[in-house]
Amino acid sequence: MLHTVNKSSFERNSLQSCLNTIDDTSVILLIEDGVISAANNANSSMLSDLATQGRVYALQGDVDARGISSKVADNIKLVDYAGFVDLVVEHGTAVSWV
Amino acid sequence: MLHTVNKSSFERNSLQSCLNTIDDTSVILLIEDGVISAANNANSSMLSDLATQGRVYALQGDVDARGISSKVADNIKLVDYAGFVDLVVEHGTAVSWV
Amino acid sequence: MKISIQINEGPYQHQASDTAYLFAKAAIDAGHEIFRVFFYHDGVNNASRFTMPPQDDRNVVNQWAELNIKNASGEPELVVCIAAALRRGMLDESEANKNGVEGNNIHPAFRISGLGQLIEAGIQSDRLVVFGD
Amino acid sequence: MKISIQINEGPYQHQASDTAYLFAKAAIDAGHEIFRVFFYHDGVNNASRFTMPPQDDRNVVNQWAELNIKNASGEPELVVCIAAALRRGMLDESEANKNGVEGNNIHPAFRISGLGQLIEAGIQSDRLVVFGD
Amino acid sequence: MATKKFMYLNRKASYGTAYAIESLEVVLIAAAFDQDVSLAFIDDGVYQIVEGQNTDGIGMKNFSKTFHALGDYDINKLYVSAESLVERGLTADDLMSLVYEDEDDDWAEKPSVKIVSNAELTKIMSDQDVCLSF
Amino acid sequence: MATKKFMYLNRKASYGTAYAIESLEVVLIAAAFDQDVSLAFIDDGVYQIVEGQNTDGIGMKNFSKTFHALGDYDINKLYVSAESLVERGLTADDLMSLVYEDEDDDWAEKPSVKIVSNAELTKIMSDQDVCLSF
Repeated sequence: MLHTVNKSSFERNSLQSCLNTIDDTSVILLIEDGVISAANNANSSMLSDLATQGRVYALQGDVDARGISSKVADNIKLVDYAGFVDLVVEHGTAVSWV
Repeated sequence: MLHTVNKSSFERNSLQSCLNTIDDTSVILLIEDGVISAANNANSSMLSDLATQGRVYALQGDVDARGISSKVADNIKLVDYAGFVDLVVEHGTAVSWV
Repeated sequence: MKISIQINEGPYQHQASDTAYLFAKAAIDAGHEIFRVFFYHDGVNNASRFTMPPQDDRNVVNQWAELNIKNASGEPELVVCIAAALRRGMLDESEANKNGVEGNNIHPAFRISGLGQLIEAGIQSDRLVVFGD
Repeated sequence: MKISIQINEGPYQHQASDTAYLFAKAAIDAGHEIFRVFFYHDGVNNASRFTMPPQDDRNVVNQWAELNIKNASGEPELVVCIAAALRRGMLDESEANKNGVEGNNIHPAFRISGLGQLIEAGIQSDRLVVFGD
Repeated sequence: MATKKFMYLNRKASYGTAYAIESLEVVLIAAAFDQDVSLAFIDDGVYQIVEGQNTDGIGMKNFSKTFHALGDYDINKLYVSAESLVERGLTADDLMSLVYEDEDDDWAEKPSVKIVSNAELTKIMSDQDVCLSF
Repeated sequence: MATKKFMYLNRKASYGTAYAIESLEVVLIAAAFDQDVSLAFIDDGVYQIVEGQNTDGIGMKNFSKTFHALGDYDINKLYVSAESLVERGLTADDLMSLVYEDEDDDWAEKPSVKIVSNAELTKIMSDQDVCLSF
């Protein structure tokens, strides 16, 4: 499955909720304000394990818009909208943590 | 000052943000989904000190709508919309943690 | 007391407008004056005369209209931010004509104006209360 | 692949519609089919032909219209939920007539229909992606 | 028409926003399509099915009774996160008693609500074809 | 007209929602009213004034440069929560250099951004007459 998270983990509980129910093969794509969780910050540990496993992506355009491209945590992969489409195609059911 | 919080402390960080900057004389009014924080639950400790000081209110209509009227924590005072108006009148500047 | 209100969200999606309405009504009932209600962000969508809720539901737009909040000159003090309104498809007759659009959707109990009206409400009122998401 | 999209928020207030548009465009560019875009909740506000953004900003409504997403019969597959639309003041000509309202605001690149269209999109498409608040 | 597994993901309380009521409206329509339907109530979504909601004070429609209709439409898989309940100081007794009649068991009345752990919910979600989020 | 203390409370990042840009639009109009204006950036609101925003990839207007205009309108009290910055792994160096010319000090260029603790912010907020939240 592909899980998309579009809100900051500082503002909302959606990333935590996603992590509570994600299975061992699914991946996460951070979009919109969700990319705030891609930066090195006090919440980074939430995603570090999954990132090490290569299972965390972030939308490049949203990262750049928020001025945090130099701060993206290790092992988080940046994708463009074409990459977003590829993730949807490759990972089966899409779950949005809106 | 009167601080209004309209979101659940489980979903958002707005109640915590309010608590981070509230002064010693201000009061909090929980409205809309904010009343979820008026019930006895895992987040109750956030408000218990202020409630003991008589500085936490919750909008009765919103409490009733969410079916949690029997669960309201000790010392939280229930008000109706007329009570909401009185709080705005009595406490000076109104700050909304939307 | 003179009280003004800012509403940041549209009807039905968020409770903001419902709460603000019940607050305004209670304030009026208690003898206070609602100086102005300023609709900003998606709040502008509260002013649509096209709104057709189901029979068994409240009509948020009409509720506001029925409060009949006007100033001494008889102008409505339900004020819709023009900049926020245009980008969200809320037009009165004058803006529709200016933009060459056929039709308009602002309810006559509301008027379109600039953001200065919000600042002015803050200055002129004893209290300003914000309702939002 | 056949991909459908659900959009829960209106234009300009939330990024949802912008992201969904760029996603849909990228999917089409990659040779996929956008089977249907279903506008629900405040998402119905994306279909307003009254929308007049500032000159230097994108026009979210026209962007969708220009994607020209249609089915084999030539009907638009930008579908606006009728129940959500009516309570939020989004009307096409037929609904305006039914409700005795003068005027309408649905852009002709969109069509109003029932919630069944969302379920059907889920059944007929290989993927359904939701964009919201 | 193919049968797919549809999951309706409900994470928000009723009344504060329209997601809850408009999610339920979709579910009721979905019943006509003869698909496999599951509802998940997690986070503040669990408040949607708390017993004793009374909206007289807020001028909004109390639609909570409509959940009772789901059983009649063969929608009887309502999964509630146990962890979300505990965090919110709620128990099974606080939830509405939602039931359906099991046609495979002589129309015996059975509960539609199942309280499940996040681990169980993970498995249920992994099995879905379509997830509609509200 | 009376002079009041107006506080603009910014708690959300730009682009994900319109609150940031539409808050800035109010502030620019407010300048014409000759009131005492303060802006607070707390929580994800601090991202509004991070240096180096580039919106080419998302098709939205990059309005961050507009913050530089505030100084010209005598809006020069931009308070940023120190705790919010630290939590987000940001420092003063990550923020745009926003300045104004101090007419009481021979038009010397001075910083408009002040990083303050939540305790200091509490005092500043307690002093306000009107608080507009975005």
